Formats: sequence, structure tokens, C-alpha cells
Amino acid sequence: MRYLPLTEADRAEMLATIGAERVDDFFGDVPEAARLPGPIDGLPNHQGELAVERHLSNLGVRNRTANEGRFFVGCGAYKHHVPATVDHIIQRSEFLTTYTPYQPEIAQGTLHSLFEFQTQVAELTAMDVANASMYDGSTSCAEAALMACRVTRRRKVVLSGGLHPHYAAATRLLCEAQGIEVVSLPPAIDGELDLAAAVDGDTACVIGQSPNVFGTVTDLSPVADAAHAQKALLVSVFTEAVSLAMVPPPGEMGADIAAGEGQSIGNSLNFGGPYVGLFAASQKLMRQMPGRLCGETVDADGKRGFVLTLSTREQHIRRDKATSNICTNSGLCALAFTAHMTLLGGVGLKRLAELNHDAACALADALETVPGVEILTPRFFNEFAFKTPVNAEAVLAMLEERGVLGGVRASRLLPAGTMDDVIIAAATECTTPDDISAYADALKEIV
Amino acid sequence: MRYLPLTEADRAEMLATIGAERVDDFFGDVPEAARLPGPIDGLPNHQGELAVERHLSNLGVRNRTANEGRFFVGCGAYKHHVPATVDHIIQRSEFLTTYTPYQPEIAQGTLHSLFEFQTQVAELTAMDVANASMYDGSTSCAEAALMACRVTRRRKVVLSGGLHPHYAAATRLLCEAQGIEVVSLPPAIDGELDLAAAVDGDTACVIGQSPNVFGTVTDLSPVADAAHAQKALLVSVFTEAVSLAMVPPPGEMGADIAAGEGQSIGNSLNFGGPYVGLFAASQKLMRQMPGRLCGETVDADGKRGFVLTLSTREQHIRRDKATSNICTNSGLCALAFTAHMTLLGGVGLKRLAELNHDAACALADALETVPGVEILTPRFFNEFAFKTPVNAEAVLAMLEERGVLGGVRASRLLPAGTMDDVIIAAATECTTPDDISAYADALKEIV
Amino acid sequence: MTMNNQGRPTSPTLVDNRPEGETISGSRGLLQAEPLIFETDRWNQTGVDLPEPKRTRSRLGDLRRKAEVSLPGLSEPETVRHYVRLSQRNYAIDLGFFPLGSCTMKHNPRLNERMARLPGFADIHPLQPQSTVQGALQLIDELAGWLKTLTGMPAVAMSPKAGAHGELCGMLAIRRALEVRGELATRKRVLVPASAHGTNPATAIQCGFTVDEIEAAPDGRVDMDDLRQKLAVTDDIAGIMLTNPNTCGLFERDIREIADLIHAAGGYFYCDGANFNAIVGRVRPGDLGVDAMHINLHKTFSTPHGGGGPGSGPTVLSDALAPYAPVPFVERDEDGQYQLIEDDRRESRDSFGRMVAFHGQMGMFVRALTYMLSHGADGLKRVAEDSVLNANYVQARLKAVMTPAFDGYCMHEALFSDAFVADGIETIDIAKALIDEGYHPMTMYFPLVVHGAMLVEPTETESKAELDRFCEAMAGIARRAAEGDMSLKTAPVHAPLRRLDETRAARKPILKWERPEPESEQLAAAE
Amino acid sequence: MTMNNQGRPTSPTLVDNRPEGETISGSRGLLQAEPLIFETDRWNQTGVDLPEPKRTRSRLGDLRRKAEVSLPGLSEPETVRHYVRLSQRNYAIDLGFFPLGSCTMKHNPRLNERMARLPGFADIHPLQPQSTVQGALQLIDELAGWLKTLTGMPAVAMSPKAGAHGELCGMLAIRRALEVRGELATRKRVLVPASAHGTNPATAIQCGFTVDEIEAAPDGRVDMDDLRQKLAVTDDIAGIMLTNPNTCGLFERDIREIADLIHAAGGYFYCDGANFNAIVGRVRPGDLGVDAMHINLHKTFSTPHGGGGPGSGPTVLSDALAPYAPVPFVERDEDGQYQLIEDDRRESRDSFGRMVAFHGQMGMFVRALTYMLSHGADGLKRVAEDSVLNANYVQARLKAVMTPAFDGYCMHEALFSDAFVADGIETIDIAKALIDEGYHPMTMYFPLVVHGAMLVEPTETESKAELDRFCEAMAGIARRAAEGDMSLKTAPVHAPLRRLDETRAARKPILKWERPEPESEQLAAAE
Ligand SMILES: Cc1ncc(COP(=O)(O)O)c(C=O)c1O
Ligand SMILES: Cc1ncc(COP(=O)(O)O)c(C=O)c1O
Repeated sequence: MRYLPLTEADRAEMLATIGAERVDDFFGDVPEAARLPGPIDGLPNHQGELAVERHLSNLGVRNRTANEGRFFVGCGAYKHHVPATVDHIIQRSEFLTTYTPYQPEIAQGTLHSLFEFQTQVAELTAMDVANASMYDGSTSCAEAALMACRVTRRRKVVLSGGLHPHYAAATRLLCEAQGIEVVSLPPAIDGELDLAAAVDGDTACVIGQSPNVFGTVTDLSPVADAAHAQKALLVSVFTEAVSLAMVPPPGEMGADIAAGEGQSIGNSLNFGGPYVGLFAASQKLMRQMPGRLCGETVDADGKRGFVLTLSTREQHIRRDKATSNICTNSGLCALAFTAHMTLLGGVGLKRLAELNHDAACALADALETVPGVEILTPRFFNEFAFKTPVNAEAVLAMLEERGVLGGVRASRLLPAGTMDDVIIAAATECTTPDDISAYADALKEIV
Repeated sequence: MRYLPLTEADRAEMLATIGAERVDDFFGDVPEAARLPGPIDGLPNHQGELAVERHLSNLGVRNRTANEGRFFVGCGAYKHHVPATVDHIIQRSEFLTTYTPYQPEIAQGTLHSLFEFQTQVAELTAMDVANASMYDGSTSCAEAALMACRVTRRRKVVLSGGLHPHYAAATRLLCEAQGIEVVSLPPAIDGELDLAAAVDGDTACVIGQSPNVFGTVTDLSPVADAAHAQKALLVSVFTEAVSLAMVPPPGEMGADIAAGEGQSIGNSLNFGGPYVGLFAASQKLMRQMPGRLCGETVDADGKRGFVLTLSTREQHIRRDKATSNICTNSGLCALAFTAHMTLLGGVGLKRLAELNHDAACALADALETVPGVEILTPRFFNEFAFKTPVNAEAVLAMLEERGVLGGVRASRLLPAGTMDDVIIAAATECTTPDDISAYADALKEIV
Repeated sequence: MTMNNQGRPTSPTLVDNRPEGETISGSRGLLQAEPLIFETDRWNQTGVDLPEPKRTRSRLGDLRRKAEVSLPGLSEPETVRHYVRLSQRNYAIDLGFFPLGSCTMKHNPRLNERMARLPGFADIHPLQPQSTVQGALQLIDELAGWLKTLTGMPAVAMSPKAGAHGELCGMLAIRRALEVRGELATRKRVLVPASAHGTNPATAIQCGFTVDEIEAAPDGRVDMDDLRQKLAVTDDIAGIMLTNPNTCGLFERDIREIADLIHAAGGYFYCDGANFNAIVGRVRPGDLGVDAMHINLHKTFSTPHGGGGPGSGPTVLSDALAPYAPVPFVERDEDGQYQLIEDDRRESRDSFGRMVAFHGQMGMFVRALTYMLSHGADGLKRVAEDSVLNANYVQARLKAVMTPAFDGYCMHEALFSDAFVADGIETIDIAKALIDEGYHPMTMYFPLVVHGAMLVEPTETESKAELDRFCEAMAGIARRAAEGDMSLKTAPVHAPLRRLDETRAARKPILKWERPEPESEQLAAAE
Repeated sequence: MTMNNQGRPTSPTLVDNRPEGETISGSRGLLQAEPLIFETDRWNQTGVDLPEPKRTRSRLGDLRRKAEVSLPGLSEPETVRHYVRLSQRNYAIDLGFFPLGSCTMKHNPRLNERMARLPGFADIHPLQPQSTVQGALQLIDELAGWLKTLTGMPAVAMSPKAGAHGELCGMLAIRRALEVRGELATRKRVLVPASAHGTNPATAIQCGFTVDEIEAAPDGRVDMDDLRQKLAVTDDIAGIMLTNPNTCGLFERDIREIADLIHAAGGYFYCDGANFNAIVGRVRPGDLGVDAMHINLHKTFSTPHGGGGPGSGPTVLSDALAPYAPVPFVERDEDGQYQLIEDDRRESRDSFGRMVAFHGQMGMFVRALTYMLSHGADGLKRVAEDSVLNANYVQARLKAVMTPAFDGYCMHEALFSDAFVADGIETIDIAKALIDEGYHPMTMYFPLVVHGAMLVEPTETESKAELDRFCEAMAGIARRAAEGDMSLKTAPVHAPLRRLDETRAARKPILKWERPEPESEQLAAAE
């Protein structure tokens, strides 16, 4: 079997050295009832690469990829172009097949790039310090809420009406499990500033999102002021990292914690995962951050090196007093983020953001000409919600037949009945003028 | 521009250091008439990855790949399955982006694997020594003819009627350029042994192929004896390296030189190139071999290492007295061959050969049932010629419409009129029983 | 609970016996010197060619980022060289033996990487209409089938992002079950063996439970008396978090009895499946009374560790907990169409809701299914057997020079204590010496129940020749440690860097690059 | 013609100052020891899972291979480790500055690798019906268009497999032209400058021509007097093989005059296009009177050097030689269908026939076209300018410590002689010292016209910072060489191996692994 190097001769020799009769001797502690006569039935036997490849390829071709035809789906994951260099770098054996850098002397490759990742995320979010990645944006948001409760010793968080519903669900689940009260403002296209009024003396933090799930860009500074007035924290969430080159970033809006999704830089759509969660905070909250932190130091010869640090916050040391239970995070996706960010640079990211905004404006201009269509999002970066004269689900199905994946119906994320006639559509640098005119034409036919 | 690191500031600084005004100063020697005002017109300007990717992908999708539908095309290139590991290894920066190992101290990766390649090729062909690769099988065959002329100091070569016509053309061209007489026996499905009668005192070598272009497997020993009796050499050619695990290899048939194509181990179809030429000879002819040779030695500490050796035969030293003008060969494709051969081992290659033979036998059994079809190849490994009741070109066109690429019409390689009703079809481990029945059914419909 | 010295701050004394031959360039032969990307002159440059934006009428009003994103943009040649040079400093499974106990650092097959990159899996959006992703949903369903069959469990939640997240899923299901039973307020206590991985207690706390630690028996397993004693009172019991095989590399003999005791006490049995590699294909957790178990696809099923992730932690559930599984999950309707149930409010189910955005780690699902199809039921059984055989072989060859923590055969990992080590020498010195010999050290100082623990997990993808070579080198180092050879303190000498000053890193954390102020720059350098 | 000492047999004296700290395992930190695949115990094993053959009635008669193919089959984990460990010992462009003169070791863009692996290019057979490969034929046609436009030449033969094979194509076209003119028997003489690459004379001889070497003038260019003198007699002239820019890195100023002289003499002007990188996008060879020129796609257009290939040498032809181009070639008919002309017997054409199987290096065509589309006309012009700027920068920064072979600006490569070197030190010692500094040495002892030649070709993909660091290290070594520092003789000390005994390798060639006979095995080891 191609992945198992031991030969029959090896096994016999090794059993002899150990002094065991048969491999079964090692399984003596398994209770009788759980001992199986042979391989587990109901499963096929091993197969060669050709057979396995055929099975997987057959499954693969039954999916419609973002590259085939017109594509405007967003809501937390975005179709961007990733330079070929990025995939080459993350396929390097030395990055792909290594683990958390427990032995820094032989893990400087991982640690050096994590230090670059932390610097890039801090700069992008305009915050003081960033950790070495979380699973994704939604768990990053949930951990931010828990951190706020730890820091403020309060047990109530308030979520905006524009927070991505999946992020809200993940946050609610984790908070309520620890008896933390979660107040969700009603879904609103442009309601982030309502957070200011919702904060009180018991609030640990308010969580706002810009651009929010409807694409609305908001300056959360008034929310920050209101929160700080009550000694509460502002958690500023984002699901489209490219936007931060153009819209006010968390740090410029007075956020204490920034939490978001890094998929749109360096990572593929991957049907929802793996992605990479970004987590950054102000300097004074550093020691309360969840996850791994990479720090600079020197070796015995005084040469600069990097190590995992402040691990006394983490589960493998603080166990039940840890800031979070996270161990494995999203290392390789963080490297993909860093490689793409290194290629882009601030200058390239800005231009990428402008191209995205161009595409979304052109899309909005085109869709507005369709009778009965109304753009609802007042200020957007590369994604907006629009009203359809007919039920959104039906519109999307008819668009699909015409080769256009027109976006996400709000009702897929929100409880039924709230915005059944709203579609959220995104455009990126991959969107062509033809895509946009095809969308508008198809919509005209349907509506 | 993403591939050009010099910034405008760099260029200015560097010009200053050099003491030059403008870059144009360096082009002072270019004759006036050849100086262009600006970029060469008639060509587009630089484009980003996304645009370039789209252009190439559009060209790519307009080709029917061997994986889409039924595929039986052979004649010198074969559709085999290459383990995923092989492509991973040849994409390693350290193998992909290095050159001929001129500095052995920092090229042991290339040299160590070349030593393994030479050992594998010698064992596969049952010859004494092999070189570090030629461009492909056809140029390897031509160089074998030239080597035979050098060794025997004679100026006449005889080619069998079953030698791949492209190989014959390449050999004829190079020999006639040096005034060497080339005798080609008429095309014959099973005519390799006719070489025995064709050899005389002026013959430098006879060149036979097994399996030949019609798939016929022949024991060339009688030809070897006849040649040696006249102090001529036998060059034994093959175009399907996998066959050597099952059919008599050159060394067992008394060949003095073995020349062939290594594409079918480790390499893709690539529309005809790059492939990897295999070249092996008997010990006594070693110093007359073309191309690079990798040899074992020790370093200053007595540690084993490998170097390019016997380079006094080669062009960069012997210039006009070199054995061949080859410099760059097919290094990375040789590494792909070696990695796949290392995974297979002799045991795996034998089983692979058996699977190929199984598939070809099953194909022959199925096609024989079609009225008017006659299998012409008496003894074959994984490829055979068969007679079609109707013109082969028409048959293949109709098969194509039914999703079957049925093989190569002999008339595509041979002068018109010689075998217009003959199709050469190949089957490999990638051929499924469904493919075979689909072929037979389609043929029945047509014929 | 002593402070785990896993993070024992190394404060290396400055050493002098540095082989001379420092170079001008800072590189040494093939090992290239390479600065941080911020220490290049590539500020306001970019390595990506993008078309000129039209900058039509903006829809952003006056909302703009004020300070430009100030990050360097390297050209493609510089970027490739930067990360290839950095990769030279990393140890990896593809380079050598990587015996990190409890991490299952097995070979990552390349076919898995190729399949995960098929456009049909890598280039599809989680919120595309379900009709356009039937192949992807079928794959998730097939993988779920394999996981349920291999574990003998009726249900599986696929969305957890890693092992710890899978633990959260299992404990939240338990929490939801207690809530439905109306006993959430009273049943808070979760029993956790002392040897458990740090994520277990951290997860319990995150779910609002309290942690009650069970002592380890002398034979390295759960102390049954202590357990029974802790179950004297049962009305506050929520459940137990037991790792099996446990983190000492031993199968919990009394697991059936433990399950029965917990169930009798009204609690649930959460099992940490990190060590599943020892029994995959041979033993089904479902036959052992388990209620919930996370599986680390990046351990048992070979999806790459990637320098610390991404992982994937699908969690199998018993009938008792299945109704509480999170959304989303895949269901196959009668005419073979696959449906993703994203928001389950049907009364019959009591899902605890959604724990993460989208549907789980599709990239890891494709790799894991490719791995399972490649091995098949027969291959997976051989995986468990060879992983256990390899661990016992290492233990047998080293027990003469090192002290096995417990007697008798081990499962997939061999645990040694530092009893054989002379005074003045510590486990960390042995680890650093292994680096010089070309090996990644084993897991150290874990589990906590063994002093100076050394946990060696070879996995089934190591050849006998590789194990023999490791045992020779390990024995050589063990002898030096037993003899108190102080030169061990200077190891490593052949690694890209010597021992790093972790104390300094924690005392004065520098967690990002900052542009040095001109005048204070000299100061910083001199400090 | 002195024996080129490129292959100067190094017979290193055994050195002792080996840094201690040999390890038991043979590995040293990250650098892993690794034997040959034949030195494992994997004989009659395999690392590929293949289904059981049915072995139905065989169609081979009694023809069988007698001796089994005896080669080891390693498992996938062992195979990956074997070649990843070997790759650790290779220098590469992705690791550092690789200034091999005349090889143009520029960055190999990764987009090119991805495009070449698209199934539409990698998984199509050369003999498929032409209707099923229209995309491939269009690509070849587009690339041919770029090559003709960039060189200003009317025709191009795409099938040559590398530069030397392109030379063969050009010279065979000349041979065919002479044959058609009925002057093949008389016109045998080909003029070749002394500085030409070894492939030029070798190719001329292979085409049945004789080689007449033209002296190099003191300024490193063709000595026009010697040329005119050699053209005193013209009826035996077949042509000239001139490299431009030449191998001394200088533009042949008198190239127009040389072309006219050759044409006047009834000969043809073959130009070696290996150094095209210096003028691509700025100067068109077609404007210089060239009749045939090969282009190395693996030099100028970045297709990877791959450890010695595969390359690709398409050859552009003037109107004078176009009729004699080899088959096959691609033609576009009126309704846009692409046709591959494989066997051209139409009278109007006098193709010299087919020189190789199939249609050329499609893998390299895809990469080269991707490279050209990425750069565009403006980018390619910048490529030539930056490659020349970088070479002149290196020359300017080193001329104080090394001796430029010629005065004045250079083109894309800077040539130094060993005049500055103290007695007892040779160019090879400088090269080996560069290895310790982390650099691949430049091309040495070529061109032959310069004593102890050192040819440095930075290419345009090197940053100024990388050049500065190289010049610092190079200057340091140059000073030691000028001072006669004998420690240079012991270099390299930081490379995986010290200097290798090439004399021994040539004296007693061992060109493959052979199973050591048991008893004589000890003997061999002791020898
Ligand atoms: C025993 C044990 N449990 C749980 C975990 C957590 O798994 P993950 O790192 O995937 O979150 C680990 C990880 O190393 C482990 O070893
Ligand atoms: C000047 C020159 N001409 C010709 C060649 C031959 O090219 P190839 O190696 O592609 O056959 C080379 C190769 O290095 C060269 O440098």
C-alpha cells in the first residue's frame, strides 16, 4: 500500500525485537465487545490513485465554479484573483508539512512569516497588535465578544443589525453558553449607528460591521465614543479585508478590538473553508488576546529570531484559565494571506480596492436601470443590497437558468419574512463589463 | 511590472554609479538603422495575471483532452497515469529553477538523481551504461546512428520498415547532412528481421524497433548476430518504455546501442513535447556516447558525491570534435521519469506492463468482432495496427463524432497510398472496459 | 496544578564555540540570509500588475480611510525568493522523522493536494444555489458516511474548524441536551483526567461548565476509585471528557465501565478523538459508549498541519446527542438530491444552532475523503496496526537507555519520563540535541502527569530503516544525558539558530515590526 | 585551441579543518543525510497501488523479457522524502543570485507553470485529429507571431528542442538552400568567431560543414581584418555563425557590414540568439541582416532551466531561408481554422524535411507565450534595458577590484579576466569561495578568448539590493584573490560537499550503481 512503508519482513522483525507474537497483542486493553473480526464492513477496500482521482473528479465536475459564467455571490466570501506565486509558496513541503512552531530553532520559516502576518494585519486594521490567526471571521468575532467580557468583567454584548447573521449566531452561541446576555438589534440595511443608543453600564462591548452584511459602509466613531463613555468596548467586524484599503479601518474608528475574515486576500472560495480569521486589538488589551502570538527575540549568539510568546494565556499552559481553547488555527491560510499581501503592498491593495469599487458602482448603475429594482445600500464598497419587484428566491433561480449567479437572497441568512425581496450582490476585480451587462439584461427579461 | 524589481529610483542611482546619462548609452553599438523609436509595434502592452490567464484558458478549453471520452491514440506518446507525487517533486524550486550542474558542490540534488536515472535506464534497457538524457526518442535514435558511424568509421545505416517514420526522418536528415548513406526498408507491419539480410561490410549499424510503430514485438537477436558478423552495430529503438518490463529489452537482444522515448514514465502527453530521450550503450562504447554523463566520486573529506564526467567528449570542451552538439537536454523530464520509476520499482513496472497488455488484448478481442476489421499485428504489447474495410481517415472522423479518438491512421505518418486503410490503436492502464466496448460499438455502427 | 514548563522560558547563556567562517553576505552556502519584508526598500511599490481603475462616481460618500495602508510590495522574484529562503529554516515531515506525540505527523499524500485544488471544489462559493453544488454536498455526505461507519456512530457534525472547535461542538450538544432536560442549571460538573490536553478544560469552561480533575492511576490510566468517589454525588454531573487512547499513549481499559458510570450518573461521555490513529479501522468508539467525539482530520486523516492549521474537527454524536447537533448538515432526499439544512426550526430537532460561518473545512473534507478512499477499510486497519507497531518498536529499542513512563505495551505513542537523566540536564536539552541529529524533537512536558515527559508518536508512515536510525541517534543522546554531559546544554549548534531567549520575548513583547525612529534607532541596536 | 579548463579536473587535497560535531545520524540539523534509492531495502517492493492484472490470453507469443527489471520501489512517503532531501543540496534561482553568463538565469514566473499544466495543453496527444486541438495550434501560431514580430523576421521553425537543436535547424536550412542552388558540394566553409559557444562549431560539423575560426579583435569583437582576409576566397563560403551580442557580452558593432560581406560572398548569416535578452524588444535581428537565428525560450523567455532542460529553440528565418524551413509548421486558412502541415511535398516549398518527432516543446510554448503576454512590448523593452543596466552596474562596482576583460560599457553580461589574481590562485578558487558566500558562481573559463574568464549575467529580475550584496561579497573575495590568500583553496566549507575529485571520476568512471559483490565489498570500501 503506497502510503505504508513497512514490509511483511519489517513487521516480523519488529515483533521479534519487541517480543510480541502478533500485532493483536498490543490491543489487549480493548474490551471484548469492541473487538472486530476484521476490517470495518460497509466500506470499500484500498484503491490506486487513478480510481480515486476518477471518483473525486466526477464529484468535482458536478459543481458550477465561479469561473464558469457570471458570478456575483459575496456575503462573507469573495471571488478575487490570487497570483500563481501564492499557491506555489504554500505548497512548499517546509510550510505544508510542518506544525505549530514549538521548536523555534527549526521553525523560523513559519515564525518569521507569522511576524510579517501580524504586522500586516495590524497595519491593515490600523490597530496596535494582531494575533497569528483564528479559524475564520465568525469565530474571531465570537472570541472578541468573550475577550471584551473578560476585560470589562461585564456579561452583556450588543450586536448590530448589520452583523453577518452567521457571525451573530456563532457569537450568541458562545456567549450564552457562559451566561453572557446577547442583544441583537433588528436587521437593518444602515443601522450600525443604532448601537450608540443601545450601550449601557452593563455592556461589555458593542459589535458593529463595516461594510456590513448588506454592504453598507459606516463610520463607527460615534459608536466608539458612546461605548467608551460607558466603559464598554467597540468590536469592529469586517468580512471583506480588501475594503480596509478604502473604507475607515477599525483603528481609525476608535475600535478596541478588530475581528474579521482574511479569505479575500490570498485564499480560494473553497466552498466556505478553510479561511483565515484576523484578530487585532489595542496595545493595552494585548495580554487578554486569544490564540497564538509570535514575538521577536535573539538566540544564544545574539542573532534575531522569533518565538511563540505570551503562551501563558493559552490552553496548553493555562488550561481552564486560558483566554481561549484554540490550538490549531489557520496557519497555512495566514501564509497565503501574507504572500499575497507582500506582493500587493499597500499601493497594490489600494488599487485592488479601487477596481472592486469601480465594478460595484458599474453594477449598481446597470441594475438601477431595471424597472422595479431599487438599490437599498446608501454607501457601499464592493457589495450592495437591492430590492427586487418579485420574490428574491425566484429571481435568483431564473437568473441561474440564464447563467448568472446573481448573489445571495437576504432570506437565506435572515429569518423568513424579513427582507424576502432583497438580493445582496457583490462585484470584484474579476467582474467584467460583459458580466455586468449580462446581469442587467437577464434581470430585465425576468422582471 | 511584477517581474522587474528595479524601481525608477534604483535606475537613477545605478546610472549615476556607472556614470551613464541614460540607458540608451549602453546601446551605442547598435547600428542606426536598427534603432527603434520605442517598443516594437504590432504587439500588445503588458497585462496582469488575470487577463493573461483568461487568454490562455480560452485557448486551452478549445482542445479535447485525453481524459474527456474514449482515447486510443499512441504511435510514440502514451496516455499513462502519473502519480501526484511526481509533479510535486519537479515543481520543487531547487529542481525547477537550477541549471546543468556545473558546480557539483551545490548541485548534488540534480547529480544524485541523474545517477539514479542512469542506473534505472541501464537496467530497464538491460544495457551497461546510460547517459543523462537526450531531447526525445527521435533525436536519441539519430545520435545513435551517428555514434555507430563514429565507432565503426563506416558511413551507411539501414533503418527497419517498422521504425517510427518521425524517427527515420530525424535520422535520415542528420546522417545525410554528414554524407552518411541511409537505407530505409519499406514499411512493414512485421519486417524488423529483414534487417539481417540488409546488413553488409559498409554498414555502420542497423536500426530496428520493438515494439515497432505498428506495435509489433520482435526478438532482434538474429539481426544482432547478422550485424556483428559484419562488424556492424545493432541500434535497438523503442517508443514505449513500459513495454521493456515485458518484451525482450535491447540488451537481451545483443543491441550495442539502445535509444528510445521515456515519455510514458512520469511525463504528460504535452502535445508532443517536452519528452525525454533515453540513450544507453555497451560498456566498450561508453566514451563515444553523446550527451552528459554523471559519475560517482568523493569530495575533499572523502564523502561520496557525483559530478558530470567524461565531458571531454562534449561540445563545451571538444567543440568541433565533440560527439554531439547537445548542451541543454531534458533534465526535469528525466527527474520526472526517475521519480515515477522510483515509486514503481521493477515489481510495479511489471504489473503496469501487464495491465497495459491486458487492455490491448481486450481491445483486440473486441475489435476483431467487428465485420471487416482485421488485426494485422501478430505479436503486440499495448498497441496494434488493424485493417478497416473503409478508408482509415474517414473511420477516425466518424469515430471522433461518436466521442472516440480511435488511434492514428498509418497514412498520417507514411507516404499516402501505402497503408490508407490501417489504424494504429493503443490501450493502457487508463483504458476502461467501457472505453473498449464504446469503441467496438461505434466501429460497428460505422463499418 | 504546576505551571506546565512546555513554555519553559529558555534563557540561553551566550556561547562562544561558534564555528568560524562568518560570511560577508550573512548567507552560508545554501542557507541564505533574509530580512523581514519591511527591511527592504519596496515601500510604495507593488508586485501585482492591476489595470488602471476608472474611479467613476464613487458610492462611498465622504467615507474614506485616512492613513494610507503603509506596507511594502515586493516584486514576484523577490517574493518567491523571500519565502523559499524562509522555508529553508523549517523542519517538515517531508524532510524527516517528526514524532510530535498526540499530533500524528503522518505523511501528507500529494494526491490529496491535487484533488483539493480541482476547480469544482476550490472555486465554488458556500452560498451558491444548492443546485449548483450537488457534487460538493455529495462529497460532504460521503465523508460523513465514512466517519459514522468508522466510529460506529449514527450522526456527525461537519462544521467544526479544528479539534478544539470539535470539543466545543460536543460539549455544546451536551449542554443543549441538559437544557432540554431542564437540568442545565444543576449539572455543571465535567470530569477531566489530569493527563487531558489543555483544550479539554478550556473548552469545558467556555461552555459554562466547571472542571473537576480526575487523578491518574499509577498505570497511567483513569483512577477508577477517584472516579467513583467523584461520582458519589451525581445530580451536578454534566459529563466526562476522556481521551482514548489517552495522552500517555495507553488504551483506557475501563472505558466501558466509565461510560456506564457516567450515563448512570445522568451525564454524557465526551471522548477526545485526537489519538484515533491508534484504533482507526480496528475499534469503533460507538462500541465503547461514547456520546460525542471530535476527529482531527489533520491528524488521523492526513490533511496537512500547515505550520499550525488549517485543521478540521468533525464531531460524531450518539443517538442521545444527535438531535442537538449544530446546523448546517447535509441530507439526501428520496430522489438523490442533496440538501444543506442551514436553519433548522423543525420541532423534532433541538439543534444548538450554528457555531461558525458556512459549512466547515471543504478543503480538508476533499483531502480526507481522498485519503480514506486510497486506504479503504483494509488500509485503515493496517494504519492503526503499523502506527502501534512502530511506537512499540521505538519503546522496545529505547527502554534500555530511557525510562518508559509506564510498563507494558503502548498504543500509537511511547511515553518516557526524565528519570534516567542526570542532575543538571533537562528534557529540553535532550530535545535540542535531537535537532542537531536532524530530528524534530518529540512532544515535551506533556502529558503533565509524567515528569519531564517525552512523548514519541512515529505514525505508520515511517519505515523501519528511519526508526532504526532515529533510535541510534536517540540512544546516543540518552547516554550523554544519563552521564550528565553538559555539552547538551549548548545544543543545537547545526540549526539555523541557537536556542532562543523566550524569557526576553515574553518580558518585552515585540509583536510586530515598527519603523525604528532615526535617533533612537542606534539606542535600540546597542541595548 | 587550448583545452578548455571548464572541466578543469579538481583534485582537492584532503583537508582536515572539518568543523567537529559529526552526528550519529549523518544529518546535521535541517540538512538530512540520504542514500541512493538502491541502498534501501525496498527491492521487490512498490510504491504504486495498481489493480490485479487479469493476464488473459497473451498476444506476445513466447516473446518475454528474461531477467526481471531489478529496481527498488519506494513507498510514497519515502520517495517524497528522498527527493525533497536531495533538493536541499541544490542551489536555485528561487534561492539566490545565479549569474551564469550566457545562460540568462532569470526568474521563472509561476503563472507560466500553472498555464502549462492546464489539461487543455498538458493532456493532449500530438497525433490527435487536428480538429480536436485547434486551441493548441492557435497558441503555436500566436507564439510564432510574437517571435517573428520581436525579431523582425518573416518565418519561424517551432520544432527545435533547444538552442543547439535550433542551430542545427538554421544550418540545415542553409545547407538545403545551397543544395537547391547546386553549390552544396563547393560551399563548405563556415566562419565561427573564437568566442562562440561550443555548440556552434559542433553543429556546423554535424551539418557536414567545415569550421574556420575568426580571431577576436582586442576590443572583444570580430576582427574585421581577419574576416575580410577569410573572405578573400568566397566560392567555398557557406556562411558565418555569429553570436550577437557576443559571448564577451558586447554588441557586434560591425554586424551590418559582416552581414553584407557574407551575403556578398554568397553565404548566409546564422546568428546565435542565446544572448537575445540584451536586445529583446529594442533591436530586431531582422534589421541586422540575419538569415537564421535560434531563440532559447529557456533563456530569454524564462521557461525553467530544470537542472539541464527541457529547453526549446525556435529558429526565425529570413525570406532567403524561409522556403527551406522544416516541417511541421502551423498555417491558418481563410476561415480561421489552424492546420498543421506535417509532410510538405508541394513543389513551391523546399523544406529540408523533419528534424524531430512531433511538433516541438508545447510545454515551453505555453510558458513562453504566457511570459510574453505578461510583459507585452513595453515590458520586454524594459527587460532588455534592466538586464543591461544590471550588468553595467555590477561591472562598475567591481572594476576597482577585478579586471574587466574589455573597456567600455557591456551589454547584458560583464566579463572579467583573472589578471588581478595573485599567482597560485585561480578563477576556480574564486568561484568556490562565492559558494560559501551563498552565491552560485558566474560562468567560468568561457569565452575561451579571455584568460580565467568570469562571465557575470545578472538578468533583469535581480533587485539593486541583491546586486549590492553580491558586489560586496565578490569584492571581498577578489581582494583575497589579489592578496594570494591561500585559504581560498579550501573553499567551499559551507556547502553540502567540499570540492569533488573530478579527475578520479573521469579516470575510473562509475556511471551507475551496481550491487557490491559481498566479499569484494570490503575491498572496494577500503580502496
Ligand atoms: C489530545 C489532543 N486533544 C485536542 C487537541 C486539539 O486539536 P486541534 O489542535 O485540532 O484544535 C490536540 C491537538 O494537538 C490534542 O493533541
Ligand atoms: C551562447 C550559447 N549558444 C548556444 C547555447 C546552446 O543552447 P542550449 O543549451 O539550449 O542547447 C548556449 C547554451 O548555454 C549558449 O550559451
